[in-house]
Amino acid sequence: MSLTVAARAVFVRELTLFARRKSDWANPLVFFLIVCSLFPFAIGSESEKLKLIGVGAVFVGALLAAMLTLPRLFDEDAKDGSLQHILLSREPLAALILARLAAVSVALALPLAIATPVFSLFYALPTDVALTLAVSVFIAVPTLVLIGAIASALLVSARGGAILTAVLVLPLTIPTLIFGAGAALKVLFGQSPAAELALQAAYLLFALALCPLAAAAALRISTD
Amino acid sequence: MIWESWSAFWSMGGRGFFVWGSYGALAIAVVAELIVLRSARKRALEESHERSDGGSL
Amino acid sequence: MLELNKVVIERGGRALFAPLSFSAAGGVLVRVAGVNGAGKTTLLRALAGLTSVESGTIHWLRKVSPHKNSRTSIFIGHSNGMKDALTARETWAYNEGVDGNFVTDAEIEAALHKMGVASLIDRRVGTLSQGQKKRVALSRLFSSSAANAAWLLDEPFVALDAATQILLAQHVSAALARGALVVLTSHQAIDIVAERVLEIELTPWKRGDA
Amino acid sequence: MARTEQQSNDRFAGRWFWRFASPAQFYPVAGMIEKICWGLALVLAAVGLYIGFFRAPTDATQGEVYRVIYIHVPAAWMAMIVYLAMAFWCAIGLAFGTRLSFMMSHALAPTGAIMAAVALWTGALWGRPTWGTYWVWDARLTSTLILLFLYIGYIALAAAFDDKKKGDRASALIALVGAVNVPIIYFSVQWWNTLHQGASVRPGSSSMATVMLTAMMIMTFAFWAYCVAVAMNRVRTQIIERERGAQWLGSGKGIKP
Repeated sequence: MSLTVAARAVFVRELTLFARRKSDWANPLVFFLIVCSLFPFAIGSESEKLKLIGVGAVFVGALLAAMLTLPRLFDEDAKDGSLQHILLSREPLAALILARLAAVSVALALPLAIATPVFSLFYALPTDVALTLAVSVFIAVPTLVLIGAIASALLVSARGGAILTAVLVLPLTIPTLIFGAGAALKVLFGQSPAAELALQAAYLLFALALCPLAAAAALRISTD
Repeated sequence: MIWESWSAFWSMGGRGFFVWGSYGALAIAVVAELIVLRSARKRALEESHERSDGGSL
Repeated sequence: MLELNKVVIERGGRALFAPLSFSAAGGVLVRVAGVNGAGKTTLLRALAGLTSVESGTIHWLRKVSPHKNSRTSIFIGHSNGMKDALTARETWAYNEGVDGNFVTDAEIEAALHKMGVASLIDRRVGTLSQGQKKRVALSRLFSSSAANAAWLLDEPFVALDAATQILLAQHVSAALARGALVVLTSHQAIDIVAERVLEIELTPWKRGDA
Repeated sequence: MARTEQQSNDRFAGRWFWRFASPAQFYPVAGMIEKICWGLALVLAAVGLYIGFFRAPTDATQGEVYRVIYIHVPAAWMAMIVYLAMAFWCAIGLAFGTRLSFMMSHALAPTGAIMAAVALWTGALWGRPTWGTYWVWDARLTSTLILLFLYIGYIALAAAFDDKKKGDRASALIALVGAVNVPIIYFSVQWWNTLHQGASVRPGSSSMATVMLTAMMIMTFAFWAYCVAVAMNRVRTQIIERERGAQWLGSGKGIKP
């Protein structure tokens, strides 16, 4: 029983912080918008060329936007000392981290996924492609948050910051990138995205199983 | 010995640049690594001597 | 009851202080003294379980407390460990909730009242002054889960005005009187009424201190 | 708190013996292994290259440029094997906390990264005459590229910590997370590759004459011996550096250079 109380406390706190601090989810959205709008300037505006680039540009834009919140995960709490509460809690650290990452994922994946079809308009993507892309972004963001949590936990007391987090995290998100963007490309070519979405979801579940444990171990290591 | 002459060997059937470019890169990597290894070892030894004859903390 | 046996803590490959051994029962005020950087804060963090020791042992021997999930020790560090965007009430709910304890509003108000900041319960922590933040942080000492906990206070009197320092000193004396163990680091000479005081001096590590 | 309830340090006491005994004792052993492997590497490389260049015939389709395979494939294989060895030592280090294991993984990482880089470089130089472009998004080349990223991540993370002990364990954890992900990355790159290009011509997949194969195998062992020798050398250097720290803690064990 007390674990549900603890998990709920962490979840509620995270969502309250997101609600109170608009910039936590607004910044990633603005960044996502800007990244999506950059490519047409580089590629030219004929819709045929843009359509092909669009899927990759939008998906990578969403991934990078989600990367912005990773430093905020543990670094900030370590600096203002509030990290000690989860470290000292009697409840398993991995469960508390999972509750926290769930809240961050929901608060981040929703706005980004909703924005995806809108920003896809830059690339004249057909609606079914844009909607598939929204689904794959909705799966990709939690995956990235889960993997990013490990790097962010490791870097709590290290120099390096955002760049090093990206170096550690992005290679590990390649599977979700391949399957996520692949799903939308399949729809673009009129095929069913089922296989790709299933594989992407499988990778998310794999991350869901392992990352909280690894992040808990990482926190124990870096805050020791 | 399947090469008629040394020049045929170096030209590698016209692909000498690519073959020797690859082997050259490997050679450079190995030599560079050896140099780094030796200098790291020398520095560690010097510091360790400094530390042990330095004595007092 | 706390027992340390030849404890050595390393930071960046260097031992912070000479191997430390002492034991202190409930009701004892342990004053940890040492120059800046001697490792006072790190020692407290190790007692709280936030840091592991390089060698030696730290034993907390606790009589079984009636309250199921009560804490062994409660650590109030330099940084208050509170989020500016949350209110005092929400901070309290989180701090206790994370440990699995459900806390009532009445309990929060009572604890805040002890430090004289009950009126700030719904104010965002970000809008409070340093002194007020410290007092909200210190109010956690009076949570039901910390009833039998040892107090680990790192520079608690910093940022407090004179009246509040006296108030806190009285609370510490009261805690000692009811048998709680208090471990305190402070540069300020605040006299706290206590029957048994244990002065611990953290001396730098010297070669050969195996 | 469970952690402080009995924070007796048997976990640390148990390690006390390991930490001070094994690095100092391992030092001469590493020296011996290193010497043997240097000899092995030189001999095997000489034999392998001789057979590769002077015994193996010209390839029917690719002419002479295929001879790059004698270093391209061994380098790619070693990049993978060294990463697995690194992850193995990281797991041992995290499980038992012995510093020697972390020294081994730190010793292996740079060599593994070089192997991956050499594999990519030689792959590019081979690709140019064969497929007309320096970079081919072939499944194995791409996976080696990602492996290089994992190496860089490990090395960068190890360097980001002032506290060596923390750096060891943090980099060990990211190496393990990477190792767990390698098969998934290989699979997803494979899937992605067949999605876009269909089965591209694999370097070296054309049926190879046995003499070419033997040359390549000999070169692989030469590379393996080289990696072990370099790793042993780095471990010895680290032992000197870190044991200096141990002397300072009063372990009193003299280290002969």
